[in-house]
Amino acid sequence: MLSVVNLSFIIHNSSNMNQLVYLIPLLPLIGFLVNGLLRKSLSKSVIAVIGSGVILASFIISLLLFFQVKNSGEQIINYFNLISIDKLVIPFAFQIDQLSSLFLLIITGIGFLIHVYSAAYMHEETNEHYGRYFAYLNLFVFSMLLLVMGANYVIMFFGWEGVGLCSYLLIGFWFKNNNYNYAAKKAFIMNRIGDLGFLLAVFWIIAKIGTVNYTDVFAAASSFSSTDITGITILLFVGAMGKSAQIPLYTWLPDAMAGPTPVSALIHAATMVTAGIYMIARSNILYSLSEITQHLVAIVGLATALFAATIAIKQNDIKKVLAYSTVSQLGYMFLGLGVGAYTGAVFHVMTHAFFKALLFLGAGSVIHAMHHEQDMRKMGGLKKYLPITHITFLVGCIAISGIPPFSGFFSKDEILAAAYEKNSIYWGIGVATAALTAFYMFRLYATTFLGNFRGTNNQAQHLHESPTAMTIPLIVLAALSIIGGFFNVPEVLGGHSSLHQFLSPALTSEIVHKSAHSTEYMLMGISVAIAVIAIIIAINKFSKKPELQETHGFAKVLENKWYVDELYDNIIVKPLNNLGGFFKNIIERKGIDGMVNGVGKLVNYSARQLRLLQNGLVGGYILFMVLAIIVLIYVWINDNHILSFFYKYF
Amino acid sequence: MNAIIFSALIGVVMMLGGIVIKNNASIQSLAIILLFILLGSHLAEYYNLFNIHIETHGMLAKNRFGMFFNTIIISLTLLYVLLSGDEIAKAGTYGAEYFALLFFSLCGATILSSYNNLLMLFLGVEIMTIPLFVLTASEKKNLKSNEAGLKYFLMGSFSTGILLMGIALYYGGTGLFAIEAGIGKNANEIQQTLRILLPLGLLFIFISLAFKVSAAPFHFWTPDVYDGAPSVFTSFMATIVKTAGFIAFIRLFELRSVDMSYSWKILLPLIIILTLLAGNITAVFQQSVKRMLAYSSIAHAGFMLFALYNPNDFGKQGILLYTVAYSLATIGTFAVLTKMKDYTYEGYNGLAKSKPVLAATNTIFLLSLAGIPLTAGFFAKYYMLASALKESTRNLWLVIVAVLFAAVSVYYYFRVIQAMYFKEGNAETTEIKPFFKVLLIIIAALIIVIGLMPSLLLDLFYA
Amino acid sequence: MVPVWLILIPLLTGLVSFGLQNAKVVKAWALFSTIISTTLIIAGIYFLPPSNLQFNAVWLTMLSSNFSFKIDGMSKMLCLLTAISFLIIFIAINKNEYKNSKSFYALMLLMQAGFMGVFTTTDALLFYFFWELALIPAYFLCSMWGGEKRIQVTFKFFVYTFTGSLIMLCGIIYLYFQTPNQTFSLESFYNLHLSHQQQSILFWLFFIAFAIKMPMFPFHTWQPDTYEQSSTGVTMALSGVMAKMGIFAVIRWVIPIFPEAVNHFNNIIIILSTIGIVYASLIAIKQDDLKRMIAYSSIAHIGLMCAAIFSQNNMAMQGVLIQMFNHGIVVIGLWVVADAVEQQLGTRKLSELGGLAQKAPALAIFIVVLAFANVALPLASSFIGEFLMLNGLFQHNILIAAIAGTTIILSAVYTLNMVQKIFYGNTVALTEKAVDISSNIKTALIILVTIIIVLGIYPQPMLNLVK
Amino acid sequence: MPIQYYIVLALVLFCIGIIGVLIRRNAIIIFMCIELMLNAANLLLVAFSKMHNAAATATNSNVGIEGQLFVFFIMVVAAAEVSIGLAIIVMMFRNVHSIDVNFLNRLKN
Amino acid sequence: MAITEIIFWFLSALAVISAIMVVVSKSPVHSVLWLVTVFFAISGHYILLNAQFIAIVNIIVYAGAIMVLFLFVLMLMNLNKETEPQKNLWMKLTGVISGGCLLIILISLIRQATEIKGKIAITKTGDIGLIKVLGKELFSNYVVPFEISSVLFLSAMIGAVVIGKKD
Repeated sequence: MLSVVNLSFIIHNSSNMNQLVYLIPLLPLIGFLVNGLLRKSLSKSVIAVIGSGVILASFIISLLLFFQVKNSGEQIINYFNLISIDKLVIPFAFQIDQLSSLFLLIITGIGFLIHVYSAAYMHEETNEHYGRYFAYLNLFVFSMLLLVMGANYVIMFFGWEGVGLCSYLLIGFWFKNNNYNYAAKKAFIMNRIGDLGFLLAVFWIIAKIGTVNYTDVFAAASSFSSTDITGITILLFVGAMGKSAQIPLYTWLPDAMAGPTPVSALIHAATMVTAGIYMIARSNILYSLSEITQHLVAIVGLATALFAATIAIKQNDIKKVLAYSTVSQLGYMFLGLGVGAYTGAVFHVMTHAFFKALLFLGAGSVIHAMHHEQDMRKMGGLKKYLPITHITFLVGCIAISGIPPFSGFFSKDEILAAAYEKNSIYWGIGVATAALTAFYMFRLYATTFLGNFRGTNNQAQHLHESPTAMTIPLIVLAALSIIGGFFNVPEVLGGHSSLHQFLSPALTSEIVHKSAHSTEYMLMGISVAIAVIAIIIAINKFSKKPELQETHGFAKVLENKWYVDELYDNIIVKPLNNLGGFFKNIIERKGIDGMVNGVGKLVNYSARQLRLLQNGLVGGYILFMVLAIIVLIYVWINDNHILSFFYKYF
Repeated sequence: MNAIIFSALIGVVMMLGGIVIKNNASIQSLAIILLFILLGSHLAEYYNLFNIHIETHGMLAKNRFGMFFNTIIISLTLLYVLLSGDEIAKAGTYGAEYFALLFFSLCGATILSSYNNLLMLFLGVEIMTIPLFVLTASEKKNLKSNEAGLKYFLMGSFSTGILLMGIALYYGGTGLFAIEAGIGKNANEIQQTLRILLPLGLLFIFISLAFKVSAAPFHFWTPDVYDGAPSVFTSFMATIVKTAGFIAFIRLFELRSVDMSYSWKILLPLIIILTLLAGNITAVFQQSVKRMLAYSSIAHAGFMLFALYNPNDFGKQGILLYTVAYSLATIGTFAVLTKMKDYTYEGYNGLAKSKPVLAATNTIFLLSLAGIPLTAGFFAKYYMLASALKESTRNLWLVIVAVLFAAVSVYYYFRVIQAMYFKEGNAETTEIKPFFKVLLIIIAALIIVIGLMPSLLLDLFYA
Repeated sequence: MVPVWLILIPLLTGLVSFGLQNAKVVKAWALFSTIISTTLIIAGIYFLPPSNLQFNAVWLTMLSSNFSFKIDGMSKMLCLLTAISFLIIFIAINKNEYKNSKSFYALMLLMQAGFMGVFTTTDALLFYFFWELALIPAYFLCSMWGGEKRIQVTFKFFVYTFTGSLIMLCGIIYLYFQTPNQTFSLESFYNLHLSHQQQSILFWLFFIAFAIKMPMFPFHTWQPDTYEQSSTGVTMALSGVMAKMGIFAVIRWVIPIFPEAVNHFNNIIIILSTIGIVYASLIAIKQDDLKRMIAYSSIAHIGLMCAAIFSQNNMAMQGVLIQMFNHGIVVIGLWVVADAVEQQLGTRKLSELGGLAQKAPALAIFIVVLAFANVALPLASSFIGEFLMLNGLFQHNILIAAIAGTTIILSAVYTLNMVQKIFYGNTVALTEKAVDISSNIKTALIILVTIIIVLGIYPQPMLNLVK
Repeated sequence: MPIQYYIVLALVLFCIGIIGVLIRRNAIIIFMCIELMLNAANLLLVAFSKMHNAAATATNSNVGIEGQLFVFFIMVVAAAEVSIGLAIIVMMFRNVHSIDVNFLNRLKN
Repeated sequence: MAITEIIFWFLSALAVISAIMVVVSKSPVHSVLWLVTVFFAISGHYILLNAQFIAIVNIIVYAGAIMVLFLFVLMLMNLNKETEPQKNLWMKLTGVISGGCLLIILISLIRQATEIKGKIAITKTGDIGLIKVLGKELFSNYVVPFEISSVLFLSAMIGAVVIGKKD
């Protein structure tokens, strides 16, 4: 199961690239600072150039780095010690290996495209907000790079939280709308729940081996007890659940669509949400050691995939469909991780980044054209108005549906194949989900682009193709969606699994494909066939006559997302709120404050009682004196007993 | 001896001076001059410059502790007269007589600091209190003053009766009135014969003296008398007279503590707690600042009893420090009080605005009474608590109880501060002379200086 | 001599300010004083030879109590915090008008002297002195300036904390008589060999005083009321510095002197603190009053520090040490914002506010940074502290760490709620006419935010300082 | 006579005095009861003085003399006290035309 | 039974009964007269104890001067008849019971004391109570208190004047 990771290739001075590594995150940070601080004085075009330029620069460096890693393997670059207490030393260090360099490319590459797209998409904003937007985006890229490049869990956590922050800021970008703010807050808080799991896992690791560096942790992994390994991996997985929107922490992602569409494309489809996958892939050595966690990951992933897919079928908001589709695809990736197909999962991250970014940007283009109308029941027949968008969107749909030879097919197939190896039920559900995916994607496609236009006249007059700054990224991404799969053509189809080969130093060697080629062909055939059938049904059903009427019964449950939000509200949010109210009004006021005030009241009360002794009558006073004399004499006689009694207790 | 003789003499001079001088201001000046003479003669004896020696046949004993105490109370009286002289002179038509009575009372106090015989104790107590009966009742048209005078007189006489019964029993037990009597009796004898008379006598004397220093449950006279008496005399009673009572107490009981240690371990803590309880808790309820101060004086008696309970170094130094700290602050607050037109808390509302100096100094006095650090009152309390813990760590519980009551005391002292500083209103006062303010500032400064460096005072004691 | 000057400068300047008449002069004078203090402590830490950090002189020979001061790592940090806090406070409230401002600034400076004394002295009696010296000005400050109910509320605060410190005094005297040659020096207290029973009693005598000061659940009730009612400038000092006195004192006076009792009672205290974290956080969520919300948030954070101390883990201890500083800085920042809002709009009710970000974008940026510092987001200084503390707690008990860890979730809930309600959404009538913050507040916030971020990225200097 | 007799007699008189103080309201009678208490003490002192004198007969015939001198001083003081006390009572009577101690209780609480 | 014992018991009974009458008499004047009786009885005891000086002083000062002063005051106030409102019965009972308790507890204590067992107070003989002896002692060893008591008298005098004088 386990093969020792090749750690020894830390090559010093082999290349001047090492000195440039820090530039990758630094450039976006500079972009953030410049755009953030000078947003009022810079013109929009300057802002856009700076914003996109820094990402492009990072991308170029990443590309150079990628090739270097391909040749010379992994490097760890230490900068300074973040924390150094006793034996606990947490360096600020970057680890550049195959896995991270791949992610670097995805992040900076797609990031760059989306920056370019945004330059046009956000053009209506005022200067100030425009600058703010790019600043946030740059900050996001910076955090994401930190997350990926970090050489230990703490640096990863820095990035991990940083992307959460940016996600919060960007979802709530239009802060005048309180619904958006709620969505932003929800996203952040749900992420935080996961973060707690992550943190606890980190503590656990520190407790066991006193360091958090990947290399040390993985080297020591075999010495962990099974409880430790299970605990750590499950807690890490909780972190991943939050970030990558898995059951039960997925509800924030669809709401996160409140942000500007390019943000959805970048953060909530292509990069941030895959942080969980990256993290688990990064920790694959730990996961491979825990059977239980692996099953858990697979089951949660699969359940999320299926669950989200069912919801997506009945959504009418174009971005919501894509959001649930994202959740569903992320579930797929976790299935891959759970069944040990780490490369498959990473591969799917990559292809998914291409086509989901494409789909979102396409949707953005549609929304842009429709003047911020997102309900697809009011669209239709956009094919002729938005030709480029239409074509690229179609490419995206095909890719996500897993139709060969588009990229989605290859990555999905790899996961499904691995799932089949592990458990054929996994595979069955996976295929069913794939069919659902194909169905709702083409429902989306058909409703939006086919049939007749159903919007207002005003909208109809202004329908137009988006500017080039928006279409170029679409085209590039469409191209990538088409060819992306060829990076890792499985052997059964005559390829070399080149991605697999490339990543193998960073990831544990996976299950050897035991199945015969014939079985694999059959599996592919079945999944493709089902997908194609689903597509045909969807196009037939929705191109002419989309559902405009009210839904009933089960459909309504689906449309309302299985009422999960309401459920959470009722079993978690409200009880906690009530508990807070109970604490605030009862315990705090009546209980604790009441106790303190009670002491004061007691003093006051006894003062009122004691003063009654002071009745102003000489006879009374003397009576007290006489009584006191009697008592004193009595006490004085019995001093022995009283004193011994006291000494017993004091 | 100088202090006793001169204080009696200046009383006589004052009395006779009253015949000649009718002008209040002159009487006041005469009183101040006489007090300076008294202080000078006492210091002369203190530094062995000039001493009228009289053979007392063991009735009085010259001792450093008492001498030092005399210095303190004479200085305090001087300060008191300087501050409140005009009020005394105004109290009635007999300014000179009042001064004479005060000086006679002071004479009693000086006797109490050096008596060596129960007869002198008895005489000292009487000489000290009889003028006070008169002073308390001195506002003849004021029913409150009458009532206070009568109550004080009846209860004071009652306690004298108890004292005498105690002395009689003591005499029965020892055959002597000297306070050293009975010390050094060998332990066997004590065990063989059950000796009742001496301890019983001491218990009665204790009760009587507890009455004088207003320790609970013999404190009932205190609030009524302090409240009813003219404020200016209350100030004298609450400070000089009360502390003299403590000195008398300590003189007697520090010698006796060996014999009676066993029972005192219960009785004194019991009395201390009752006193703290009665003083602090009842003070909380009061609406009049004057009456509150009366209860607060009971509460302070509770703390001063610590010195009696633990007559070690800390206790003895502490009681001196306490005397000074408590008296300075009390004289100060009473001086301010006498200037107020309304003695209730509301009467103080907004004093900080109209009379900032009065308010500020009064705040320092109150802080000192509450035992807040940086004021003399803190070290006074500190020494008392330390004396208890030095004696035995078993006393920890008593110390904790005491500090809890000290915390309660903050409640009523700070009500005055609140009224002065934080409440709106225009506190009305009678006319205030600049000299009065200067004196208040000096007292406040003294309190702070002692609060920072108590050794300045205590080193004198050991020098 | 550095510690002595640190105390004397504010003390003397404070006394002088009582005599100044012009409000502007007083403000400048106070600012001048804190600038000197800040310079002095920075010089003391980094430039002057270490011998300057100690001072000894005879005070009370017969009690063998000495004017002895020593600035060690923890003191360095807390003195720095005190100096910087007061600097920032004076900058931030520069434009506020106080009636009788000379007294206000004088009392503030006296309080600063008290803080400095508490943090530097190594003599128990002197410690008690300064402990109270810090309290008395606070009493006057809170009673004289502030909200409607300030007098009662402050009085409760005063009596509560005063009672606690008196009980501590009993403990100090007790220890004094236990030392072989009867002294108050910290050193000799450390060398005491107390029986288990003695430790258990004395531990509580000391701890209750400190728990009230921090304040720790369930001794906290004075705190929200006082913070709410007192004038914000004072609140900054109370929560930024005074609350740290409790934590500091536990570390310096309780943990080393009563090791057995600490071992014996640590679970009780950890559990109480943990309950306090959740409890205070949930109440904070329900608060509509901005200042009360920050107050409860502060209780929650302090609870975590207290739990971490008693987890008796070195990493947690380091976390507590730097978190004292960081929390001080962050919470002062929050108060500055609260003050800016209240001064301008006259309300602290979250429900009455909204959309301020449109009118005061600069303030909005600062509050976002501060909010994320308050929720201990990485790259903000508080993260390292909370990370180390939770880590220490985890090593102590996994379950406790998990429950205490909910603070990172709950704090996000109330902090973001606050940010959203004040700054986001559409403007309401009240915020319609609002303008952005004045330059002095901006300066204060810039300093704070810079500290937060610099220490968030590179906390090691601070860790080295307290080592 | 055995000394106990005197002690008991003195204590009985003393307690009767106390009871009188407790149950009467007339200020003068209360004062008289206090005088009774003083006299009880006087009697006891004289008795003790004779007791001590008896115990030390041969050696020093003056033993016990101080007890009787003390009684003399008590009488001196009592006389002084009476003058003041009666003056206060008379003054009060002038103001309120009553010497009932319960009549005056403005001062309480 | 020797004559001294008879006299002792008679005087004791007289003193106690008169004392009780002082307390219970309704008329203040009667109380005064009963008190005078008590003083005479006590003086009798003094004579029995051969303390002649004290006995005489007791009669002259107490029974003579002080009691006459009391009577004067009573007459002055015209309080010779019963004017005192009845005290609450419960108060009286409490007073009697507490006074009785004190007596019982004191006497029971004295009964336990072994130090006074067999000790007697000499009656009829002894010269320490003689005026000559006392006078010598008073003006030699006790001159200081004697002088000091003059201060007491001075203050009492001033006090009486201050209070008694009408203004």
